Amino acid sequence: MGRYVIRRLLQFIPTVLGTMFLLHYMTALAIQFSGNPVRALFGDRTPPPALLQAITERLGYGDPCLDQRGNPCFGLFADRLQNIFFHFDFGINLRQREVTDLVADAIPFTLKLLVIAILFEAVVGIAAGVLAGLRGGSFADYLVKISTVFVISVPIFVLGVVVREFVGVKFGNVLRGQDWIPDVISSGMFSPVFKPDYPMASLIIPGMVLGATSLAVTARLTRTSIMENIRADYVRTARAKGLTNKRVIGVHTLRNSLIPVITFLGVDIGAAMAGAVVTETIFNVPGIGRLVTMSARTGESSVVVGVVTMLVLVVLVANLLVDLLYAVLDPRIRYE
Amino acid sequence: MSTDVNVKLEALAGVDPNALPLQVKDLHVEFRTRNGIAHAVNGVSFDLRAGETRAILGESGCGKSVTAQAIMGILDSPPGFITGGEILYRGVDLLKLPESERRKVRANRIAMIFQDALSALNPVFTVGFQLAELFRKHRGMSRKDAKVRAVELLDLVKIPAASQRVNDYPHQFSGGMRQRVMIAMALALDPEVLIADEPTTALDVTVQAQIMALLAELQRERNMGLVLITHDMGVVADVADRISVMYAGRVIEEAGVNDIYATPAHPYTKGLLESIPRLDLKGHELSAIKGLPPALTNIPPGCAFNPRCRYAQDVCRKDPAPPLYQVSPNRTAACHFWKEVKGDE
Amino acid sequence: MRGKFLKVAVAATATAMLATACGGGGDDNESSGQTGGTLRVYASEPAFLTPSGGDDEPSLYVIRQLFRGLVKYNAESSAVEMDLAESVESEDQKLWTIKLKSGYTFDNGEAVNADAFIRSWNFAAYGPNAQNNGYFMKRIVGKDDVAPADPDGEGPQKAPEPATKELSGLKKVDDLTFTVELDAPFSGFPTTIGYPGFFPMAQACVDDIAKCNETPIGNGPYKIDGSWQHNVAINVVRSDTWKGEAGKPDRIEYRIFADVDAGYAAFQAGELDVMYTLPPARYKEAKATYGDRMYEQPGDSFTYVGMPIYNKAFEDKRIRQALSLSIDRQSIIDAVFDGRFTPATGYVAPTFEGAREGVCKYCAKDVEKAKQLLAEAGGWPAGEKLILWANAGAGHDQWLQAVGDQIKEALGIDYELKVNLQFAEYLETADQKKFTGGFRLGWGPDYPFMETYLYPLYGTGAGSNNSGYTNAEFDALMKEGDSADSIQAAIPSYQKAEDILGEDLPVIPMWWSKVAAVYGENVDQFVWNSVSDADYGATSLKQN
Amino acid sequence: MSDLTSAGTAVGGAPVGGDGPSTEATTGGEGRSASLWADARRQLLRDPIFVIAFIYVLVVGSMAAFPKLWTSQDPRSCNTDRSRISPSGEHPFGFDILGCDYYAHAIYGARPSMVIAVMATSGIVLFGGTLGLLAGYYGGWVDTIISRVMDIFFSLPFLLGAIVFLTVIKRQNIWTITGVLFLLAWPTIARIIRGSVISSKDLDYVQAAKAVGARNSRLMFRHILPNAIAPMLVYATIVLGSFVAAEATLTFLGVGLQPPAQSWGIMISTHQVYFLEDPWLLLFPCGLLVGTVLSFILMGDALRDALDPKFR
Repeated sequence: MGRYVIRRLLQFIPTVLGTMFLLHYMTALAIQFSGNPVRALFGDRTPPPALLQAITERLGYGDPCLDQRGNPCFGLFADRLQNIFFHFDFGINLRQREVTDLVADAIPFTLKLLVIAILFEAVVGIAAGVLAGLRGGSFADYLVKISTVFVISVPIFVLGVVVREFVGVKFGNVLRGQDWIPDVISSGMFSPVFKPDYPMASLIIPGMVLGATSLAVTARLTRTSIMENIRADYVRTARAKGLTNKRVIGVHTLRNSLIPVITFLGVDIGAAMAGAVVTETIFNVPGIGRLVTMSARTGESSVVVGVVTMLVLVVLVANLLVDLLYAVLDPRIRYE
Repeated sequence: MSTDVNVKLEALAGVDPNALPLQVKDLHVEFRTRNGIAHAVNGVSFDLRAGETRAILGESGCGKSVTAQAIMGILDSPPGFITGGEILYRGVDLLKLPESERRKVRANRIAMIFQDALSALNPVFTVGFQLAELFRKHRGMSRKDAKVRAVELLDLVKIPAASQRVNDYPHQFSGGMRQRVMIAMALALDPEVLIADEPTTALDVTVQAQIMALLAELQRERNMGLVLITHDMGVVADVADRISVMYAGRVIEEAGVNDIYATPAHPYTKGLLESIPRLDLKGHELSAIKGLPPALTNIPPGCAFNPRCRYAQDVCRKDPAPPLYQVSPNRTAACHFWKEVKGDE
Repeated sequence: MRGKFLKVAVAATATAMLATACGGGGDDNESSGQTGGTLRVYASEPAFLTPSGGDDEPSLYVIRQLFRGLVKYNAESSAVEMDLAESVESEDQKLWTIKLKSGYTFDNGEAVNADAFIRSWNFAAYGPNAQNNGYFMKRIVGKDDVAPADPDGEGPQKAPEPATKELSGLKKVDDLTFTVELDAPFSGFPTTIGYPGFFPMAQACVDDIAKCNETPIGNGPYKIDGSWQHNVAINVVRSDTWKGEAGKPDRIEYRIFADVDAGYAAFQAGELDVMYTLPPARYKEAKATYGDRMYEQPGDSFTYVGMPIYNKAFEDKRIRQALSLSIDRQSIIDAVFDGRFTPATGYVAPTFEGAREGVCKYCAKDVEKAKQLLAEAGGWPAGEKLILWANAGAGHDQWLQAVGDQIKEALGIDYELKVNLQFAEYLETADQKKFTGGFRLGWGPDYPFMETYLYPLYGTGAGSNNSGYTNAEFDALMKEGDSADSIQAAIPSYQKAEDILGEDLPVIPMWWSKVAAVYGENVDQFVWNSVSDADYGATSLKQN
Repeated sequence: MSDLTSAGTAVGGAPVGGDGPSTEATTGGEGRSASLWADARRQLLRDPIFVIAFIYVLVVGSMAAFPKLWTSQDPRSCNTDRSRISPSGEHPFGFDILGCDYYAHAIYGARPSMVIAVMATSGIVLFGGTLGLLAGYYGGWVDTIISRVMDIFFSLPFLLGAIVFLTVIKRQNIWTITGVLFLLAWPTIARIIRGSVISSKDLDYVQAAKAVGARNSRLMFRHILPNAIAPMLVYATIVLGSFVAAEATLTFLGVGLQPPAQSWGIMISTHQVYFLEDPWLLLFPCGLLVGTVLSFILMGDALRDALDPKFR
């Protein structure tokens, strides 16, 4: 186990550096090819050059290598690594706020949203998957199969907007008209958008929308995994041991079947963060995803890259943890 | 072994201690698949006495494993369904028992060993857990006590350093050791009948012999009935008392081991024996049986073996299939021409 | 368009926002409104909450309640009224003397005196401070010394270190009096200083600008409650240090949205009292649903299709006239914008003093005349496509496509859209005059004075003259207006200058924005200032 | 041969797998895969879901390839006076906000969606497949390098990565979007191939072929690849669907295709705001899109069931 962890950690380092270089190079290319993003700040007014210059310097876009198309700017990259690892500095946005501050403001909301989403997809997804997997070919199986495929194929932004308008506004307004319904339900949970007064309740529906696609994947994965494992020899052994059906399924089948599911859920943290880009924009959740969308729309590549770099680090760490968890769950991995 | 292993939970209603530990009567199993109904077992019958070893011999797909699974009540259902017959444990028809009662028979009274111990053991639990589970769930022992018993069991099947290995995972054992774990698991609750489904197929020849010897030894000690399912005639010759040869879901010959080897009464049995390579016949071509066994969804009318049979006549190609002819007081064969086959040599 | 992401044309122009941003609240109109309560309003994330930094609409909406300046604008007439200033006077329109009222203080107790203004303006102007509103100090003497020009544009050489930190044109006379010297006479100066860029700043604020940005030290009717909750909310409460007319609500909550559709959903759910804007696609529905609770008024954001006069194909004004004559503005407005714009027939917002209808003689669809003019000009080069430019991702492509379709139908000139440049790059293309065809841009006023629509866009060499238009007569008329004795006296000159544009069409005017705001049932009186937009401090809530 | 020991006394066929009634005789790689494919084809053609999905994809494919087959209208012929007119017999999808025929728009909109999906998928199959094959087959440092590069791209969550790349590239057309999808999705397929190559390279028949001196390329392409193709095919089919959806999502986020290009994504994101007033503007493109994605996923499911005997 120890050696496995060490090997995995060693692999982690080049991945992190590689990913960061990739992102760095993308920004450099962006500036080299499409010009100084600071200019956009001034819109239709042409700014005095001195002012433009001052802000450019301040944002670190002044390096001459940024004028040479295709130059990978290794010097800048080294500076950037230094900034990140020694000063925890991920850069600043065009309004001169630290990206770390931006993220620090945003992350609690995204985390809450993620927890809701992952809980939702894990609980409902696994339950649906187990139900379908145990009764392959039954009505429940068919229902799960079709509904999950359907959820997967509807673009999340369409789903989100439809939910906001129909559940949040239309249905919510009906609820808000009823006095007997507590506020936390009617104007909290069924608020069409995130509401600072009900920071948790008003995230439930956005979280469910965020988790919907992955829920479908989780359910399908669980279903397949259960169907595979239920026919496994060791499950037959467990039956032959005279164990109760509950134990055969609950201990011997589920434990094995859930290994890929848990792995997926772990990896899905990254995907869910990405999905938050859409969900948070639609439901006005002031999290990371909305930050990325807003920055992308204004072309603030400095923020996009800074935030994504940070997220990628999170994802990489999450992947690492998932791998280690995987090793804990599946002893066969540990000793390879 | 400690004494309390023999304490059965509670008596099964209707158990007749004098009846045979296992009797299978006219068992029928079919699989309902997308490609049609596969008749996997078509009227299999046999008896098993205490301390006796019965071999069920046949090629892959002849229904021998399905028979074993049906006895254990662990058929995958769907698609597998038992459509007829009786499986009697000491006179009680297991097929009529509710699942909760049936469950208590498993491992307690009838246990099973599987072919591939690597896949038959749960890869994510230690062997200790998997052994101890039996004691915990069937005997209500504490984790600690159960663990002690697990170690004892590993000792019993001659696994060295049992107290350490009890915490290992199945993949950390060699093939032979794994099979010993399987045996330990099967014997844990001191069953009266042990079904061994190709217990040595996946093992090296030397290991095969050790395992078979171990099985035989344990069987003798406990006076257990052993149903040995195999396609390996060599193994059978060494350990079996009686043999049922299966083909396409039917028992086509049933006899004592010596009778079969000396004078097979069915062309299929005969073909099997002739396909064993022998040192004294080195250089001769093995006379394997021509053709392939029939698809179970499409068993030919009459004798299922007729397309491959050198004795086949028109009568063999028509229904009904040949009945089991009484060849001698203690043996039967399902061939119209058993006399010719037997006397042919 | 910082902070606000409408998918329509007008909202995506940076100055369209900043534009309307020039003043204090106009709560002078006789208001019978009740005081008290919490007003919850739709907002976008501001860029800065300091007067020297905030130049975008979301910032200004907050800054205007936290700070007050020398002058304010009348809610209805846009006329300049004194606020903190006692008087703003000049003999020659070049050297202005400003006298302050006494007794005003910042939230932290510092006095609002001559120093507070000089400090604030110097801070904004000083190049290395990189304050967005430094731009507005451009007319003051000494600007080049505090923010020297970069010798090679944006090149590798750094701009030289400024020689001084203070504008030489600002002089303190006594505690409550200071003078401002301009580079050139400018009769409109008093109209400009109601813009938040000219608001005062406390010493404590300048000392720690980052902190002041999070927790502003204001001098206005409201003060911040807690600090700026980025991307979530900004809450302000009535300030007890404010000596002027108090705000109506006890508390104003700015709830920050990234997406106007999401904001509208919240409004529909009763979570907001005021939305100063609407998602374009919901206009009709909102009008039907909220009817009398919808406030509509002509706006002052200008959308145009610029003509690259520096390109040979567009040199002849008859070509430009022909193109303009092919467009049915109202039809596009109805189709794409649900009728939310007013077709433009001139170059100055209809709400501005001095604006006239029909200045542009070529702004109504007339296919015959268009064909004739095109023929006179020698026709369009055969086989060439008319290229139409817009920045990406802001929804301009739709109406531009409609413009193209109409030109194609009228003149038989096929078109091609170039809409894949992001805003930064697009603006750079504009600065470098590299457009190869008509280009979409917008403009909003910096101050309520018609000059703001004229010189910056069409003056020879002016900063935002993206067409490369040059007309000596126009320049002369502008100068004449600038040095007129008063705001009123300047108007006739400016009108003559506008007439020249109406004939030359350096840009094809498209339309003016229309304000459409909705407010909730519990709003008693909603106040919209024609210069500084929704005035939350003057908006009252029903009290039971 | 190698399994003489156990075959020594064996009866008939090789004792592989359980004794289940459906066990087929296994006879080496090529023979097995040939019968697997034939079998799969037979099963697929009998599966109504697969057939319907397949026909749907064919229909959409023909829209993309030959739009003129489906409509004679020019999607670029627009008149703002006809803005948002409801569907009628002559114009079954009505008109969009610019007064362009919506049906023609939808037909022509199939092309970019499909082209992006098909090109990106072929790209990842070829590139990801090759790298996966190399990594799995050679192992060692080749595997290490390829795996680390895979990790790098893998660590970028799909949407975030796409947003970053497209924000930064600032050119949003079919090629860049295809490129971005390709860049972010190839590692998955490489992993799948790598996994199945590793598991099949130890199979007896491969070892046997190696023992008789087969060249590396022959081993890879004749013996190992056929085994890996089934999972790859399944994944590729599903990925086709998800790429069609990805185009629309990127467009919604403002980093996808830009008008006046025509695509379903543009239709959806332009008109989603009108869905309360004129729902058909959203329903038609959405229906087409969802149908396509659904078809690809269902086809992938059916393929997997057909190719994986476990699910028979």
